[in-house]
Amino acid sequence: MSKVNLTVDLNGLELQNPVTTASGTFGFGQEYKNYVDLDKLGGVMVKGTTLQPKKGNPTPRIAETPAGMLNAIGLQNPGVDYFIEQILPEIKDKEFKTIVNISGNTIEDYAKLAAKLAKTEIDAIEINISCPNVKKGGLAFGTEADMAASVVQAVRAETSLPLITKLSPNVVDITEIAQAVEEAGTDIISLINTLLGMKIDIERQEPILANKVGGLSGPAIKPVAVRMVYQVAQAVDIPLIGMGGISTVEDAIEFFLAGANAISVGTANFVNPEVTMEILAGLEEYLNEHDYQDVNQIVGKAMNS
Amino acid sequence: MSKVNLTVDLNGLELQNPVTTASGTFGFGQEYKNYVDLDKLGGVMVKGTTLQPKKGNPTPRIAETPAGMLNAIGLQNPGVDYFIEQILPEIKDKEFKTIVNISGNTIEDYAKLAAKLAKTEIDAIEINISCPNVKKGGLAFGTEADMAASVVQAVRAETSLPLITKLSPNVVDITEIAQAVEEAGTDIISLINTLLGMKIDIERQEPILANKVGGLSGPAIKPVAVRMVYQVAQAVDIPLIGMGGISTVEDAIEFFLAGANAISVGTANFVNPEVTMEILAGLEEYLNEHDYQDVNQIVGKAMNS
Amino acid sequence: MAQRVIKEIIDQQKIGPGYFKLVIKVPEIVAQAKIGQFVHIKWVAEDSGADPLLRRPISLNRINPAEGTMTLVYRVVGRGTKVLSKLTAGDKLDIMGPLGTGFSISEDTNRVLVIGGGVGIAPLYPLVNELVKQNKEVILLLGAESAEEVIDLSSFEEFDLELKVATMDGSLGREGFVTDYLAELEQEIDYIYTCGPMPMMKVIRDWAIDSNVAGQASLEERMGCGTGACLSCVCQVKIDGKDGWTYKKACTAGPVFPLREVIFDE
Amino acid sequence: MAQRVIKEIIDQQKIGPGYFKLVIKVPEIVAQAKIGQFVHIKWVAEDSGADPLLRRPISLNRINPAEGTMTLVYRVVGRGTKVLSKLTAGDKLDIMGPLGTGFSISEDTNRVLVIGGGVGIAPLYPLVNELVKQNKEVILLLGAESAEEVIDLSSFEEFDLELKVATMDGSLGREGFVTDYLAELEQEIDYIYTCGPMPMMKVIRDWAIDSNVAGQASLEERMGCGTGACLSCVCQVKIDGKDGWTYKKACTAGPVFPLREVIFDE
Ligand SMILES: Cc1cc2nc3c(=O)[nH]c(=O)nc-3n(C[C@H](O)[C@H](O)[C@H](O)COP(=O)(O)OP(=O)(O)OC[C@H]3O[C@@H](n4cnc5c(N)ncnc54)[C@H](O)[C@@H]3O)c2cc1C
Ligand SMILES: Cc1cc2nc3c(=O)[nH]c(=O)nc-3n(C[C@H](O)[C@H](O)[C@H](O)COP(=O)(O)OP(=O)(O)OC[C@H]3O[C@@H](n4cnc5c(N)ncnc54)[C@H](O)[C@@H]3O)c2cc1C
Ligand SMILES: Cc1cc2nc3c(=O)[nH]c(=O)nc-3n(C[C@H](O)[C@H](O)[C@H](O)COP(=O)(O)O)c2cc1C
Ligand SMILES: Cc1cc2nc3c(=O)[nH]c(=O)nc-3n(C[C@H](O)[C@H](O)[C@H](O)COP(=O)(O)O)c2cc1C
Ligand code: FES
Ligand code: FES
Repeated sequence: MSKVNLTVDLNGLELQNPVTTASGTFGFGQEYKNYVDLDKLGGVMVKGTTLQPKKGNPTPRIAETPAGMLNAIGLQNPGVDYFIEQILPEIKDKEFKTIVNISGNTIEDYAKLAAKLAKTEIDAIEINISCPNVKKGGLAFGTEADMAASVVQAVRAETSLPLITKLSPNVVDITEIAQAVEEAGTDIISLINTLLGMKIDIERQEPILANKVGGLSGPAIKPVAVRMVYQVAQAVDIPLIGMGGISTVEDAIEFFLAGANAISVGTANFVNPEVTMEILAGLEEYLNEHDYQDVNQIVGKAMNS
Repeated sequence: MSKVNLTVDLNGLELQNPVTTASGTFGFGQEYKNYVDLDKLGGVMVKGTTLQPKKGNPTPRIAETPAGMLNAIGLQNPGVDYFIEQILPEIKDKEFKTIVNISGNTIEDYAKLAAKLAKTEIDAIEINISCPNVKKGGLAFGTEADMAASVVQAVRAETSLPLITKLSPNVVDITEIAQAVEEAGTDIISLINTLLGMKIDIERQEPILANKVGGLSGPAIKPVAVRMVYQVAQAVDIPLIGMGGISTVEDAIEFFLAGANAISVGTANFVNPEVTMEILAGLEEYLNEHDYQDVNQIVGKAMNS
Repeated sequence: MAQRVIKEIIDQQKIGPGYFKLVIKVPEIVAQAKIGQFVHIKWVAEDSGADPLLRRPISLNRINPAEGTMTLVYRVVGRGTKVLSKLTAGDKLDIMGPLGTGFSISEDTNRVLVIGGGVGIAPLYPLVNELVKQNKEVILLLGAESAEEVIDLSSFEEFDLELKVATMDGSLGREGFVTDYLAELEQEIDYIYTCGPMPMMKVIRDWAIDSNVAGQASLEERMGCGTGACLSCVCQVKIDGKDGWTYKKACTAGPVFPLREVIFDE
Repeated sequence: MAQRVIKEIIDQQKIGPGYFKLVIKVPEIVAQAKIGQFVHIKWVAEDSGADPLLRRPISLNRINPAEGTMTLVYRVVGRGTKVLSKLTAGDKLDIMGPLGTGFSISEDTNRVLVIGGGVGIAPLYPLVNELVKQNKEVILLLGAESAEEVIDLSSFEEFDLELKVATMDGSLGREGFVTDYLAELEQEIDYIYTCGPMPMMKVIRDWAIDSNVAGQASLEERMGCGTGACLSCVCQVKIDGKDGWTYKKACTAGPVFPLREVIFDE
């Protein structure tokens, strides 16, 4: 097997390879160290972080669905200060890029988070705009172009770190939101977050999740994610990190072909903790077999077919 | 097993039981006569019908996805006149209710379809508002409350037949659309139609569907569908027909508990052509085992849990 | 009348590289099956969830009403056929069938050309068997990648017919395309039957039009329902009329269509 | 160090109504396994698709380092365990383990009460075995629906300990709840271990608080990752501090927690 180039330059954020792990599914990386050679990952999006520590939702927090799962963790996390002081020192010397996923309920939350993180040694910020905007009656920031753009602008004003904005799929036209956040100054777009879903226990006759509704992830949502990556790739000029149901190298390649410059693996880590390493190996093999020298060569190939 | 009541009254549309088949997945009913005792079905939503005959999309028109499938049939159908003259006479004496699913690209299309069907012996019209509005650059009618409402009003003006409006799930807030069509005069709401998705052939490096994107259906989308039924049931006062991934009686019961007054089976017919009969039998059994006398007793039970 | 049954597999054998032969006893279906028809199947396993979801259409390779059995021959090309290939005697299969409109044989034809390519040879055995039984003069051309992939070769050799084989690797018969034989046919023929890869059938169709010979082709298209309800399996077929063609359903009007009327993805 | 391996099942037996015992050879995991730990497993079958999707956590019922084997005992309650129950010797299992923080045994305790209910008895065998080995005085209370569901009864009977059984149907031991024995305990005890249904453990916790006896309880919660990454498996545990409790992860900090600190869904 000849050597292929796997490094990707995401508008300034350089990854040693395009395989990253999705926020909320890989902890802070350390949790998977028995299964994964962490230094071989392109990047780790750490668990969604908020200004204050959060206890999260009551249990049950997850439910299994056909080829998918629902989660309503409720952003349990120790807060950004704890992250900076206690966790970051342990991961900052890793080869992978440390990307901090931030969540807030007001634009100020996001701005303050960015200001705090701007002074640290993290590699990028991922803005989770799927959170409810309390000032707008709980409507998620990511569902309206102007709200999404305001969040990005507020964060942009606080930091020169590479900014990734993570889009919510629960919208009519994802390209509209993508264009708005591009204009607002995000360097990169990641997509998709979870679809809103529910499962009901027919014996207890109530929703399984304590929170009633939760986010649908896993293979079930892959077709929606591929479609959105394909649409957004045509609508913006900035790089994309694609995710949603990626469980095999074949899935990952679908995303590259659809227009993703890098990919992120979420739920599949739970099913197979070694999946990221398998995808990495499989990706090299695919590129070799198809006579590519560089992973960037396949990005968006299905777009102009 | 003691006899339970399965008849449901959907705002004037009376079904002998709440098990119907989803438009586009059951032809005109006759196609399944070898597998299903058609006279035992509650209703059949016939294949999407348009004003003019339509050839539909090139093939491949379907693709398999994890626990789901994509379709881009492109509304192939012989046109409403052919339906009225050639097909309706063959099915109108069946015990099931014949519900005609109508699609258009302008509000006038829908109005004309309704006017033609109003004079026939069909039992209800189902308005498919997931179609692109050509005057609005192809945006689906069902993605904006006012567009959705206009379609319903236009159809309402032409007929006193029971009107079912079928919602698209590709929206931010399904309750907003539901309330708009309720106000516009629909008698019943059915939901959900398919989610927009895509699958890419990684060897040919292009989308599998000739149409590139298609509608995602099957078990994969069930959690999204249950969530939307649950939300809409709380937002409107008219009856709901729930669908999206129903493949077993357990699935069907989830929808009743979420607030559906009747259910519709789509993709599962392809997997198991006898599924509707199995759901019907299973439903009676569940009601019996849980000491209900009437299927209406379980409607919305998970709503106030 | 087509029906759905769940039955145990009697036997499954690997018969070539990625080729499998599966035997199952389904008297209900076999009793009604006609040559060129197919079944729409799904493996039934303990952990069968909703993934993979859909059935798979497979042609009838042997129809044995005396024993109530049918044989399916298939090639592993994706997940569904892979799963199928792992099943063994006793495992269950969920079968809908017999489905579709198969081959028809006209009394007026005498010298008949049958051309099969790759796994497309599978549905031809019952056809050839019937043609021979009806005392037609059969010229059978079989093409495949290699000798091992020429399905039912020994069975065909037992018939009284003219048999020619072409393989891409030259391991049996002539090296190259089976359609290369067309130019060399020495006798006039009355009718053509064919099943195989689309490029092969396209060449044959063009030849049939040029030679003014009618025939039938068995097509493949992705299927949802298998019963005519979903309109996923349509094939472009020429007709007289406004547009000159129409979509016909492979699962009911087909999979066998008039050869010269088929439009192959053009 | 926990790891992931895929290994063949050595044996699987039905041991009661819906109860199964599965033996598998995984020396890598067994060598490191401690009492009260669990494995996170997934069946591997030819047609394993993405449905069902997630792994299932199951406690270690026997840990045999000499043979490199472990035994899992489980009850069929849903789809995943149903699939699992159909596997036979030779079928493969994908195993992550050993996981979690199990039972710990203090030198200072002497007279120890162990209470198991239903399938919650499964992880208690290695614990009791160790307690007996360390010459503790063990009082073992087992509760189940019926005699057939008292896991490992004959093995426990071989130990030198005080054993009492309660079944709901009265088919073995006293009829009723195993916790009914609590009021009748004749001797003071130093420590409690328990695993079983939540209502049972709640009664035991309240009794432990009243009686001022420390102990450990093994909990169950739905798990995603099994490695501490997803935060789906959290349990409410009392702590000193602002709110008086915190969420702890059953997959890493647990599944065994200090009995008196557990808050059961209250
Ligand atoms: C009427 C008919 C008869 C057939 N008879 C045979 C036969 O006797 N032997 C044989 O080996 N094959 C036959 N085929 C083709 C066979 O159906 C496909 O090879 C099979 O469906 C592939 O399934 P898979 O899961 O392995 O592949 P995948 O690519 O994983 O399948 C994904 C989806 O695409 C569909 N699909 C993929 N390839 C085809 C294809 N060529 N035709 C139709 N659908 C396809 C599948 O059914 C499934 O829905 C026939 C097809 C038709 C339509
Ligand atoms: C640490 C730990 C150890 C366990 N040890 C054993 C054991 O030794 N023997 C045994 O029989 N059972 C044990 N369980 C419970 C066992 O994990 C569940 O019974 C099993 O996951 C149910 O799966 P299912 O597919 O049959 O049920 P389903 O209801 O179909 O499962 C759906 C989802 O819910 C989860 N789930 C359902 N019930 C439980 C439960 N009680 N606990 C955790 N997750 C659940 C499943 O894992 C799955 O994700 C243990 C649980 C935990 C957390
Ligand atoms: C348990 C769980 C927790 C998650 N937490 C977060 C989070 O904190 N922030 C965020 O942006 N996305 C979160 N996500 C969404 C994932 O990062 C990802 O976008 C989504 O799951 C789709 O990818 P997948 O199908 O590969 O899991 C979470 C997903 C899961 C399953
Ligand atoms: C092949 C196919 C064709 C469909 N055609 C139509 C249609 O013509 N009109 C319509 O309103 N919905 C159509 N639908 C959507 C279904 O009626 C249904 O809303 C959707 O598939 C979700 O249900 P399911 O998951 O049970 O299939 C079609 C779905 C499929 C799979
Ligand atoms: S497969 Fe559904 S119409 Fe042919
Ligand atoms: S199961 Fe994921 S944190 Fe415990």
